[in-house]
Amino acid sequence: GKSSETNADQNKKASENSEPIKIGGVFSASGSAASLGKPEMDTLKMMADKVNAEGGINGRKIEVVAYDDKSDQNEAVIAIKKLIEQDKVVAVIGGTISGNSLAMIPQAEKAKIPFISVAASKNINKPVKKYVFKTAQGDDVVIPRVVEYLKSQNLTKVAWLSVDNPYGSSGKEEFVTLAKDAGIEIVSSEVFEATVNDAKPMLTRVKQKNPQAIVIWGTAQESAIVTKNVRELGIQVPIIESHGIGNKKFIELAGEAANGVIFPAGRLLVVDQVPADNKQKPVLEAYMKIFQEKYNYAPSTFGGHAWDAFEILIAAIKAAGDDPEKIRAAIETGTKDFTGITGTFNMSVEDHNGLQSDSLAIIEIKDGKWTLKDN
Amino acid sequence: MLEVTNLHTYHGYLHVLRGIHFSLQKGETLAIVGSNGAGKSTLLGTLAGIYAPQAGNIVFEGEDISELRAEQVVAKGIALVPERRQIFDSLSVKDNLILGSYHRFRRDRQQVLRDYEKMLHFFPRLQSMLDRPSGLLSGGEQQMLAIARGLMANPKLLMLDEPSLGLAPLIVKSIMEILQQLKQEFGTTIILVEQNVRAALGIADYACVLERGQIVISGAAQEVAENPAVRDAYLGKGKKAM
Amino acid sequence: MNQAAPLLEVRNLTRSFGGVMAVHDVSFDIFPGEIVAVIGPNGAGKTTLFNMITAILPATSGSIRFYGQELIGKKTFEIAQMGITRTFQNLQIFENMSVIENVMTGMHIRGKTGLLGAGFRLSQVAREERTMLEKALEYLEAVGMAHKAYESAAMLPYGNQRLVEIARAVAADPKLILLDEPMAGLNPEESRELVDVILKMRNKGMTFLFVEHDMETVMSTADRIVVLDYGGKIAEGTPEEIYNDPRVIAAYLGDEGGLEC
Amino acid sequence: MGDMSQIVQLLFSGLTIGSIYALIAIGFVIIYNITGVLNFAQGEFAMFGALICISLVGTGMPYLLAILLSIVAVVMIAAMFERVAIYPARHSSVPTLIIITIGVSIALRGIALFIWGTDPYHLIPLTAGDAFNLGGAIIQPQSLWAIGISVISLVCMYIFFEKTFIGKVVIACVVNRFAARLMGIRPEKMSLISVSVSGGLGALAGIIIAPISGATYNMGLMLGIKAFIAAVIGGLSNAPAAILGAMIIGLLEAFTEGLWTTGFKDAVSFGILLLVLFLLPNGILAKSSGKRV
Amino acid sequence: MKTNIKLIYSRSLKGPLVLTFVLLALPFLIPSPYFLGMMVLIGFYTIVGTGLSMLMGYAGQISLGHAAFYGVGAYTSAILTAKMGMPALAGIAAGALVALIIAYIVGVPTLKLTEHYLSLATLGFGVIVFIFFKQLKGLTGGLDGFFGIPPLEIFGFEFTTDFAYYYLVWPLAICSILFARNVIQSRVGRALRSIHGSETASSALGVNTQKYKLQVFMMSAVYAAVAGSLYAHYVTFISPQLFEAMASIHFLIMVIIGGMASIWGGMVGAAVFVFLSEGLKEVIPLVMSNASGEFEIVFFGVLLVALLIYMPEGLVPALAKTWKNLRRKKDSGGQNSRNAHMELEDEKEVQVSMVGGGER
Ligand SMILES: Nc1ncnc2c1ncn2[C@@H]1O[C@H](COP(=O)(O)OP(=O)(O)OP(=O)(O)O)[C@@H](O)[C@H]1O
Ligand SMILES: Nc1ncnc2c1ncn2[C@@H]1O[C@H](COP(=O)(O)OP(=O)(O)OP(=O)(O)O)[C@@H](O)[C@H]1O
Ligand SMILES: [Mg+2]
Ligand SMILES: [Mg+2]
Repeated sequence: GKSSETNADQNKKASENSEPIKIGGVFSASGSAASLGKPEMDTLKMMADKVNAEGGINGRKIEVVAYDDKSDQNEAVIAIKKLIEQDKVVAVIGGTISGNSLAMIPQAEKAKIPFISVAASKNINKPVKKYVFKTAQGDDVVIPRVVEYLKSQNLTKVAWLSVDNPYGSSGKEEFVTLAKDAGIEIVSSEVFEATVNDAKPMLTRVKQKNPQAIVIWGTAQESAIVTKNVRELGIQVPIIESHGIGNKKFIELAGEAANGVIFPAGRLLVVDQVPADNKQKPVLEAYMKIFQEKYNYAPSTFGGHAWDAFEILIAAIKAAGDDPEKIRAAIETGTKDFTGITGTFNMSVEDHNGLQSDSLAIIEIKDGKWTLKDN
Repeated sequence: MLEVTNLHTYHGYLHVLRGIHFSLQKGETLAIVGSNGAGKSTLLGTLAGIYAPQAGNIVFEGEDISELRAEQVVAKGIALVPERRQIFDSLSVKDNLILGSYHRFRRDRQQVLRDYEKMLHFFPRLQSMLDRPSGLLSGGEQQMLAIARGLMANPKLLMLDEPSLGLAPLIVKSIMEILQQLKQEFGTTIILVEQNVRAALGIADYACVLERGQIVISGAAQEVAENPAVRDAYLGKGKKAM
Repeated sequence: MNQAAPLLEVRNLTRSFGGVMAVHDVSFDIFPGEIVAVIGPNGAGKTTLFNMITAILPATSGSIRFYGQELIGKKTFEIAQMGITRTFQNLQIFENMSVIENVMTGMHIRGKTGLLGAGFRLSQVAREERTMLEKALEYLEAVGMAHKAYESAAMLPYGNQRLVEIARAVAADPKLILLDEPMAGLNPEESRELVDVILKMRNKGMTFLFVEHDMETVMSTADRIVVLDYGGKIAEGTPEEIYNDPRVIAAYLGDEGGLEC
Repeated sequence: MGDMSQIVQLLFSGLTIGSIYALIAIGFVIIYNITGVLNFAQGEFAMFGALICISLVGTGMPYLLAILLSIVAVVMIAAMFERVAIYPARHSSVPTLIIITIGVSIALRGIALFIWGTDPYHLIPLTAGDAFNLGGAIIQPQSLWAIGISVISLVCMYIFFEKTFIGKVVIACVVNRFAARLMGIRPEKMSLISVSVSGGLGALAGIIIAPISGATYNMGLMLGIKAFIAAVIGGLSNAPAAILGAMIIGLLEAFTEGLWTTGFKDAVSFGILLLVLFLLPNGILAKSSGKRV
Repeated sequence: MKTNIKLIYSRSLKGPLVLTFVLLALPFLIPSPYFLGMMVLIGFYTIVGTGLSMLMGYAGQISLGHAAFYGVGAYTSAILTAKMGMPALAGIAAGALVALIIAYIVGVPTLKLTEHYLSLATLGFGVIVFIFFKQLKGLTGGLDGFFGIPPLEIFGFEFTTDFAYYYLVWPLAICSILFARNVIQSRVGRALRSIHGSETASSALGVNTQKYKLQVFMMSAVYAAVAGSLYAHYVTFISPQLFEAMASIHFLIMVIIGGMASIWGGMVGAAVFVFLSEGLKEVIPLVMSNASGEFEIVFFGVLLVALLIYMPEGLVPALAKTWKNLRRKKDSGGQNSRNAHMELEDEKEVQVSMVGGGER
């Protein structure tokens, strides 16, 4: 507890000097998860610049100190320690992949610094940890949407394939429980590696079980290969995937096989198709525009998580000042009906994520394009 | 044909060759003797381009070769049968022999094959083991192979570092005969480092004694053999009762 | 000729390499305190014989007894611990050590220090190290290599490496030492000095079996000679007997005999 | 247990992946044979081959020309690698050399990351044609390409190493570099040639696998490790045996994955390999090392 | 002839004492918690590296799977303390014991292999253990990681700060180095090194090579396991990713950078490795603004290669040699010509003895 007290002391002093308020970031801007982490890092920097250009918070500038953990847990731990101990940040946003978020949590808890994770695993916020928040949809939010969809299509015998990492395994856990309640039978449950080259051997087993639909739970690259392999083996059943494929790369890699794939995702992907009366629409359009202008590539839902985290944090700082303890409390109690890129957040003591299934739309890939199937 | 002047070689800080001078004409044979660590192997290694001399010149057929590297020296027609045999132990006996002719293989393949037959004739022991990995041969068989491989280079100057090492007396004799034959038929110049001093002096024209990196005695083989110091140290004071 | 029980009994020892009989049905005895030479043409099976005695190669058949105990089936290090050490025709110097450490490794079986004892540096370890060092220097002195004790063994000239190997084998204080061509690479004078060393060791109670092609050394050193040819034993006897044996002359020494006396 | 069509399917999957491992493994063996170096950067050659080819095709260049150019480019990268990293370190110990190649692979991966980012890329298959049905199994034409090319490489390598003079010269360099020089052979030249050639083979492997599994900057790591395993099982100095080793791994992986489990796939493969190694401590097709005392 | 043990073994305590003193003072000289954190990490790696250098540099047995033992230590201690409520010290001891047993079981067949087959086998072992960490979800938490490892507590004192940990890890690291040095400079050490030199000759001299290889393998496994347990209690969260094959390779890199055949190599290598990777994070953005992680990767790779090309034996031996040469130069009053010569010689094949030949 000692270090956070000194932190707080110094921060108090800092506020008198009206020095910048430091916010930490740890993202996987390189390494295997870079396609997620890069836009997150860019978003955070962009947001800070925006706030500062508008005059900062209560006259104080925001300084973002962001480190790249290279998609490595060890690096992530070192980075957050550095942020807390050396850079003396008031809060940390980050943890692109679930594993890295989970690895950093003990450090944040120990130092009593608010940590807003942008990764999905439900283990991040369940059970609730005092200083840990999350802006990505966890499986507890996404899976119900998938199950709901399966039921609506009357697909009751499904094969479940998930990538062999925390993302895949927590999805599986959730799916297994919800599917049972919904009367969906899992006829085959398999994992594949994130580095998979050829999933056909595993799929031969799945094929023999004759599922009515296949759910593939992974991120763009590996999911694309599995999707392609499914079609190559001549399996023609509907394919439902995770929000992790919400990336143009998936369509490019899976080619023809991508057509017909259905997945739940944030509305950012189909912002042009979102009905005008949706209250998320203006936020999405704004993000799309300023990000594209600044970085010259389209933003992703992952960057959106960082956007939301930043907005939530800034709101808390505005309300509570630069004391980590107060910021934490402000996030917990003050985040009500906040409409961000990911969805509408309502945080509370019991819920440090605050998202509902309605934050997701069902999207179908048609002719290589995302089309809004069910808003 | 070969002229060595003021040759100095170091191993790290160790000054091993301390000013070697000698010269050889075509077709002559020089025997070098000396105690352990005198620098005999270092001398041959320097001539063959394995070690760089720090000072001095090696002029072979009018050309200074002291700056050349081992593989370039071979191309000039100088072959070394090194200490410790250094055969290619996972390659077959046959491959070892053929590799001996690397620098001329593409030029006269036919001649190489003829020479190959000749080697088998010289060393009949090797005939039955042509396809065996050469590392599995006995010590003496490997030594024969090393010598035969050296001969396959068909060099103008042949240097042998203790060729009789590990060989049975009969074979030693036949090697000395082969060297004699090379000298007569092809006028090969030979430098022979030997511990079997008697055998070496038997075929050499000239001999020298190397001590601590310097030539301390040199002259015609016969003269050297009669030098009392050499007799005492290298030829034995009268053999033990036999 | 020798009354005592044999130190080493070799019986019908055979080893083949895929059809080639490297050693074939060889039997002989060595008595305590003897110096026995094994000679024979190249490839006769001498080194293979040594390799079987020290269990570096398993024998195809036959038996080897040392102090009446069967060696076949034992491991190399056990045989060394029983009191047989050797040198190698293809030198096996520990190039990653200094000369003296090579010899101290030779004394391995005479020490007791184990991993934990060494790690915690118990008091007897220091004592053991000191005595080992002193003894090792003595052995080096015996072969005339003490002045190079602290040099790296890898850099020694060939002949010196042979001497270090011999000192290393002797340092184990074995009952029986096998030397594979100890004189190779030594000049006549150095060979004679080494012969003196061997004779001195014999007087201290060591027994020697050695392979050598230098007839002068063999004739002057050996009490008895075993002759191999094509893997089989073709003769055994005193130097004089062997020197005049027509089969040995034909197979090995050459028509004029080994030495031009 | 699986039916016939499943077995055929697994067989082809195994052979396809095995072929890709094989192409990289041959590169491994070639470099090992000539320089004595276990080149852990071998997989990066495949990665560069694939990514360069994809970029070239992306510019609208004809497919074949792109393949050719990308192989040439990788050969040049490999040659540079040899000059800059392998040649100056030729006297170092084995672990040092291994780490040097790991260092190079780290650097190469970083460069690729810089150029292509982390996004995966896709390459169209070598030939368009539809998949066909063989005993109930669906076979992609690209699989046949992979298998065919590795078989051809196998034959070439066998002839090269076992039947040609220059093949022997190349082996001589690693068996005894010192003696090789005494024969007039220039090990440095051989080393440059061999590293370049294996770079080319690696590139080819990358180009073949890209249509099957896509290409990313970090694809080389896993391919390199698998190829290393294949080469070692084969006995390291023997290219045909390395190909056999690669096929064994490919099939093992496919069958454990297809008939049993994915999670423990690598554990099973490695477990079996270790068992084999314990029984045959010098690799499956080990040649005698020619060492005795 | 005078015997002098100092000519072969430097047994002076001067070096270690000075080092210990400096290390003790360091937290006061550089009072940055972040720096302390780095140092604690280096301390863990030093322990692993020292064990590994015993195994590789001295006994000549390559291991590409040591992260597995690091992980075994970490998980054993984590499971016993977090799930079964055992005290941390007991957890650490149990971790060491489990590693010892695994090393024994794995070592018996594996250490019969040589060179590349050995490196493959150890790599395979590492991968298998990693997969078990990943798949035994009930015990390890699988890829989600293992939470809630209690901090280390000894006699009621809780090691929760970097400062406290620093003074726990470094004395331990120094002791482990001294222990290793004692082993090396003894009969056992010579037996190990002789196996590296020539296994045949070694056994012909009565060294039970299999036993010694096994012993040193087990010793290095215990070193790794202890460091792993300490690490687990330090960060309080572990996951299989930390013990992947790449982690083994990182250990290997540290040992080789430092110099695998030198007793201080593990420590120096660990320090260089950590500070290099951390330093690059500081330096690269200064040289190139908006450069991201990939530049660090490239530079790290390039530096690694350059370092090893110029110092193939590693830093410690290279520095020792430079120091010796400097002193020699001083003694012999500027004989530069010799040095020039040495460079010249470098061009050719100087070290004949290093070149594989039929004889060896
Ligand atoms: N590679 C090397 N590095 C350092 N010193 C060496 C090297 N090779 C030889 N020496 C040293 O050089 C000196 C001469 O060695 P050299 O091998 O030339 O002797 P030699 O006359 O051939 O002896 P021998 O009869 O034993 O073969 C020796 O003192 C030896 O220690
Ligand atoms: N591992 C092996 N594989 C095949 N053949 C072998 C093997 N070891 C030895 N031989 C053969 O067995 C025969 C005997 O070899 P050995 O080394 O015992 O001979 P030697 O009497 O020591 O000869 P030298 O005097 O030349 O050292 C030789 O023909 C040799 O080629
Ligand atoms: Mg010599
Ligand atoms: Mg022999």
